Amino acid sequence: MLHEILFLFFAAICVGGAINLVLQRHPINSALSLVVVMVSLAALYLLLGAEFVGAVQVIVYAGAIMVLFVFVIMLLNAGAEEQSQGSRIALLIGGPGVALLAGAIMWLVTHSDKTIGNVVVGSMVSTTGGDNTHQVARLLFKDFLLPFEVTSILILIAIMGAVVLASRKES
Amino acid sequence: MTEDLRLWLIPLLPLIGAAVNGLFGRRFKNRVVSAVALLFTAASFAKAVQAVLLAPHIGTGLPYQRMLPFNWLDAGTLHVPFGFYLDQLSSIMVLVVTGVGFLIHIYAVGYMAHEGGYYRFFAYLNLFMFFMLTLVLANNYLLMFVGWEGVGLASYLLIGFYFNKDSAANAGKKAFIVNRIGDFAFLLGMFLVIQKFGSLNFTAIFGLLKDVPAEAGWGLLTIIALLFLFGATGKSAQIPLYVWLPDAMEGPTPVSALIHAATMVTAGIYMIARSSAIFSRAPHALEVVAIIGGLTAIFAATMGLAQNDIKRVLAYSTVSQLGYMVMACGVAAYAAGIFHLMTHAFFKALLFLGAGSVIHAVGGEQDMRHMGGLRTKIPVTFWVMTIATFTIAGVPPLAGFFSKDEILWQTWNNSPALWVVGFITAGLTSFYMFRLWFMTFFGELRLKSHGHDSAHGHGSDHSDGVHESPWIMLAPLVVLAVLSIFGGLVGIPEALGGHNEIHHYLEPAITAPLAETRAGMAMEAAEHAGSTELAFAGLSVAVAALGFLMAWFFYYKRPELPQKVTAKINGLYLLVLNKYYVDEGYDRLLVKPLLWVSRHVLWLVVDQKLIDGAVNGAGGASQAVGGQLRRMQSGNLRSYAAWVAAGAAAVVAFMIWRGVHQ
Amino acid sequence: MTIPTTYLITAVVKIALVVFLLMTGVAYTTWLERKVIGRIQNRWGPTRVGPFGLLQPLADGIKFILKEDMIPDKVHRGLFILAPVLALVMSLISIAVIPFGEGLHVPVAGTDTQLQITGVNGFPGAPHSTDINIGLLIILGVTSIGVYGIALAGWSSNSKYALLGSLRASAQMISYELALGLSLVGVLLMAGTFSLREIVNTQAGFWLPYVPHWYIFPQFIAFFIYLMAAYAETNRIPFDLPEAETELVAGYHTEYSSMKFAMFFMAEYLNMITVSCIATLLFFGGWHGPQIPHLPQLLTDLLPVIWFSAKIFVFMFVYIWIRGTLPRFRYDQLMAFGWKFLLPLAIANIIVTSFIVAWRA
Amino acid sequence: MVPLSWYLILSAILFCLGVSAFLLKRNIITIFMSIELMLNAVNLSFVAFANHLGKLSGHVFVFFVMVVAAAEAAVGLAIIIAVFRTRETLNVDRVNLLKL
Repeated sequence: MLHEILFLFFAAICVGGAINLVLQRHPINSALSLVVVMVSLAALYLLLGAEFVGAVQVIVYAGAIMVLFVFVIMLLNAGAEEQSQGSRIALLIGGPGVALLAGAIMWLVTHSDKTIGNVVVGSMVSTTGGDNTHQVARLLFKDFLLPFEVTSILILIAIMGAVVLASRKES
Repeated sequence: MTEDLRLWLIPLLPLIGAAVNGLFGRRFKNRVVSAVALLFTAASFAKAVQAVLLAPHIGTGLPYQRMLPFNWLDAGTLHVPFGFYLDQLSSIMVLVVTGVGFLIHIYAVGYMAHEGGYYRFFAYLNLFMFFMLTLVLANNYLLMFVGWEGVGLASYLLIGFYFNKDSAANAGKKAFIVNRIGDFAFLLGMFLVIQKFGSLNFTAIFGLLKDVPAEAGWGLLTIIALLFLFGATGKSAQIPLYVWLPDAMEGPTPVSALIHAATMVTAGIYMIARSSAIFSRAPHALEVVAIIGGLTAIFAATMGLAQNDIKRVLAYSTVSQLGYMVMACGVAAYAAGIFHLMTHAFFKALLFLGAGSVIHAVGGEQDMRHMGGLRTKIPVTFWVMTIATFTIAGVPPLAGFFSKDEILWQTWNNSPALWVVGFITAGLTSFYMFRLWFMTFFGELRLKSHGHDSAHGHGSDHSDGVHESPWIMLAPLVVLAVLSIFGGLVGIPEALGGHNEIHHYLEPAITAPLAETRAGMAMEAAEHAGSTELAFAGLSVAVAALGFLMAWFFYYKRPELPQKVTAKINGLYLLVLNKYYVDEGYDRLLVKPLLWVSRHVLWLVVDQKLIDGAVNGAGGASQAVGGQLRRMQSGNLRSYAAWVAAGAAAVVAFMIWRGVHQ
Repeated sequence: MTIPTTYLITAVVKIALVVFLLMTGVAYTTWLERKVIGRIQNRWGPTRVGPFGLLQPLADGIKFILKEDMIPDKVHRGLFILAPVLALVMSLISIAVIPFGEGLHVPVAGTDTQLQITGVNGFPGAPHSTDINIGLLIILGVTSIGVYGIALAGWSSNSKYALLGSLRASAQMISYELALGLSLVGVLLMAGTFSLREIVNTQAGFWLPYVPHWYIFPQFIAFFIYLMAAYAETNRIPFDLPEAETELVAGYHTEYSSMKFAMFFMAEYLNMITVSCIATLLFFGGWHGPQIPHLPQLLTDLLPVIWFSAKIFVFMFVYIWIRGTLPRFRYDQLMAFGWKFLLPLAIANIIVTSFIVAWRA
Repeated sequence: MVPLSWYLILSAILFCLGVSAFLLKRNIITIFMSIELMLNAVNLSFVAFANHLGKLSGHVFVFFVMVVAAAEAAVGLAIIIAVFRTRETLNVDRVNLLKL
């Protein structure tokens, strides 16, 4: 019971935030609504027993990435966007595309509803012992070690790229 | 004592040397370069000795075989492993290659001291060692072919070492192309082998052949054998593909000694001996082999008569000696062939190095007409050359005598006609060798003002008179001299009270010809008939002596005579001098037409019209299509996004639809 | 009274209590600060209001409340109001997971309870865990959200000083959050848990007879890094560039007055307290301290809390002390210090620690 | 008991909202944010499935997605800044040189 209520509550916040993101014309409002979405997603992760993911979601997404966005918005002092009609295709093709996409996924989910069951509220039953965080760590540093290292290299490259791109070239 | 001999170390070590010198040599001092080269070659030699000594006592003894954990080639059912194979045959080869190679490395240190591209030279030399050892130690034809091609490459690089000299570059190209022709045949032969045996592994093939009778007619085996033979003619400079070897003398003398006398050119003989199982079952092929060998021997010998360039004389004598070996294989006396191969490696290397020392002494002069009287000037060189000359001329008890005599004897038992050829060749050999000897070391010094257009970059720095070479060059000569004196002792035939050890040593590695073939019967005959053999030995000594006397008469007693004689038989002389116009003939028959076809057909028609047309057409078509498609590229990010979204939707929808309808 | 109700009531009581105590703490931190700074600068500090000016904070509070609350034109109204609230709320929330002591027997309800808002136990059917197992992460997350308060404040008030201030603030906070987080990893590696309560419990006992089992000793480098980063996070001297009066009036809260300003003010001091709490919990053994025999039950239960607050007090004092002594960094120096010195140092510390831990295991 | 499909539907909704935001917004920063929204939607279904299947690898994937998102944000924003410097605008309709 409690689970449903909480889920519906945060889901409502998520969708509201997302819609607000679309409707708002000023980027900073969109950004803040996106932050809201992310935080409530973190709450949903907690419901799904992924407390570590939830925490990281808040710290990394809401706390770092979105701050970066806000920071850039402030830096470029971006005003409200103008409603230019640059591309008709965006509506002519994209609109039906999105509708079709949404419809397809919904249909799929709802029709395979019987086969897929429920989610377990709260923390998962640990198979290998240790709580969620320990297990995730074990996975991350044992089974997924190589991808992990690769991503670290990716990050490194990204940092360098960002520095190179953003640095003003005096010459 | 470990189970695993780590044979792969033997080729690997020179490769490392080559890599080090090739990559970093430019920055090294010459001293370092030579240290690296020598070190790795010596290590490889030591390793080879150890392997040869240990192999018989390991596991099942010889043949010793080990695969590396990874394959060289995996194609469907065909798996060619990276395997190394050591039996009596390859033992001898590997010892000769590493040993002589090492000596020649030492020599080269002294000889190339003043050359540019010092590090390049040694990198190539080590590279050659690597490939040669791969060739010798391979346990299957493909890996052998790898080495085969590799030595071709190395010899190309080394012949063209003075790449800024046109003649050198051309000679390199010539050698490379001519070899390709032979290699092509070898390759075809390999394909047939795969098609017949489904494997390239020696042991596998020989195992399958064990109880196959000899082919009466021209069966698949015969064809394979002939293709292999043709490959061998390329590498071992036999008719019709011998033309590259004389020109190969453009390379530095150590190269000529190592590659074009001692080791690489013997690859063909090695290959034939290695394939003895196949050849012995293809009598017709064997006959062809024998005939080609004999013809080459005598042809080359006659050409050698008229040459004046000291190295060219040696080159032709090399060709003819190789002819001997091939002939030996042709009469199924593989052991004799290998035996001669070994001794030849010693004394021919010695001859070349000696010649190098002479050239070095007279400041790059290679024309014997401008030498002479060097006997006193460079005593050590003189003495070693003397030994070598007597050895090759077949004077007992020097090495050459035994090996050559063995071959002649086996030939006689097989076909007297060939024996005659070989016999004459022996005479010619001793004649032109002594001619060389007299012209170079006796009479008075006919030296021009030398140091000009020297084949080596170091003419100027000792244009002051003739001088003996440094000891680093002489030491290897002495060692080789000793070898060519006593090298023959391993093969003294029974008839002369020896045991012909090498023959018995090689027996297990070489499948003796089947009894029913002629060669087989000859073998039977050869076993007993000591007295006749003795007689033949006497004959060959005699002919050698005859050659000596003629040379003495013409070039020492009456030096002016040759001109008269040549003037009298001018046509024949010119014919011989110009090597029977074989090169010109090839030029007319093959090269020119080929060029014409490639220019007027392949280039102007096929390439320009067809291929370019197709390419341009494709380009134009795509351009046209793109011109239409670019309309989609509005350059607006959101439009692209729309397309992507629509596409994604389409994919998802399609997948769902598929999922539903099945 | 059914047990969940007891639980709820105790929770509410705890919240009220903690908030009250914190506010008072904040108030008297300001008093303390003014006093100590005064002494450092050889002045008296507040003396007029009450004995030793003890009532000064009260007066300030009243002043804040009664002042006119003006909102300039041309500000982004919603965010202008949201910002201080966000700042204050976030700094309050982060207190929620901090354990002040072991546990306490509540005579009235006849139950035990954790001295921690989110601590739960004492009645059947409650989750086994007496503490949320990612307490530290929650604090980090919440503080990282707190950045928005400052950033938005600066941006929404549509004034260059404020904007510059908040740009500086957010940049500085993002940069130093990395060093802060990484400096804690060392301790986490040794403790092997995110639960603050368990971290503290691992520090119980002694190594040598008199050296307590605190992480400050093995992790002193981490502690140093943490302290620096924490000062930067709370925008305190020597890292107070976002509100450097001499450079940009008052930084991000230039345009704010009365209660909204007070909120920022309180948020800052609350953050100081939070930070000190974390330092105490992670490096100084939390509430552990010498036990004093034969005291009444309630006191023995409260003794840990006293130790805890004592340690926090020390940190607050150091804060003020440093403010009284150190000058301010230049901005590039600040960034260089954060990125080029603290961050690599923290990473090195992590590597060394993990090696040691792995070797011990 | 909440059925898994709820989470999936929610994630689908969020994703589609992200897509439509991408299509509708003109401000390049907002568009970039809509990408983040889509990523988050995907993450949600990852976590939901992880819970449903009792396999934590889903979480690991979420981490990877976050890492990629972080890298993307860093580079992307840098690019946006660079674009803004040259074109003086954030409107994608005015930044349309992405063609032959």
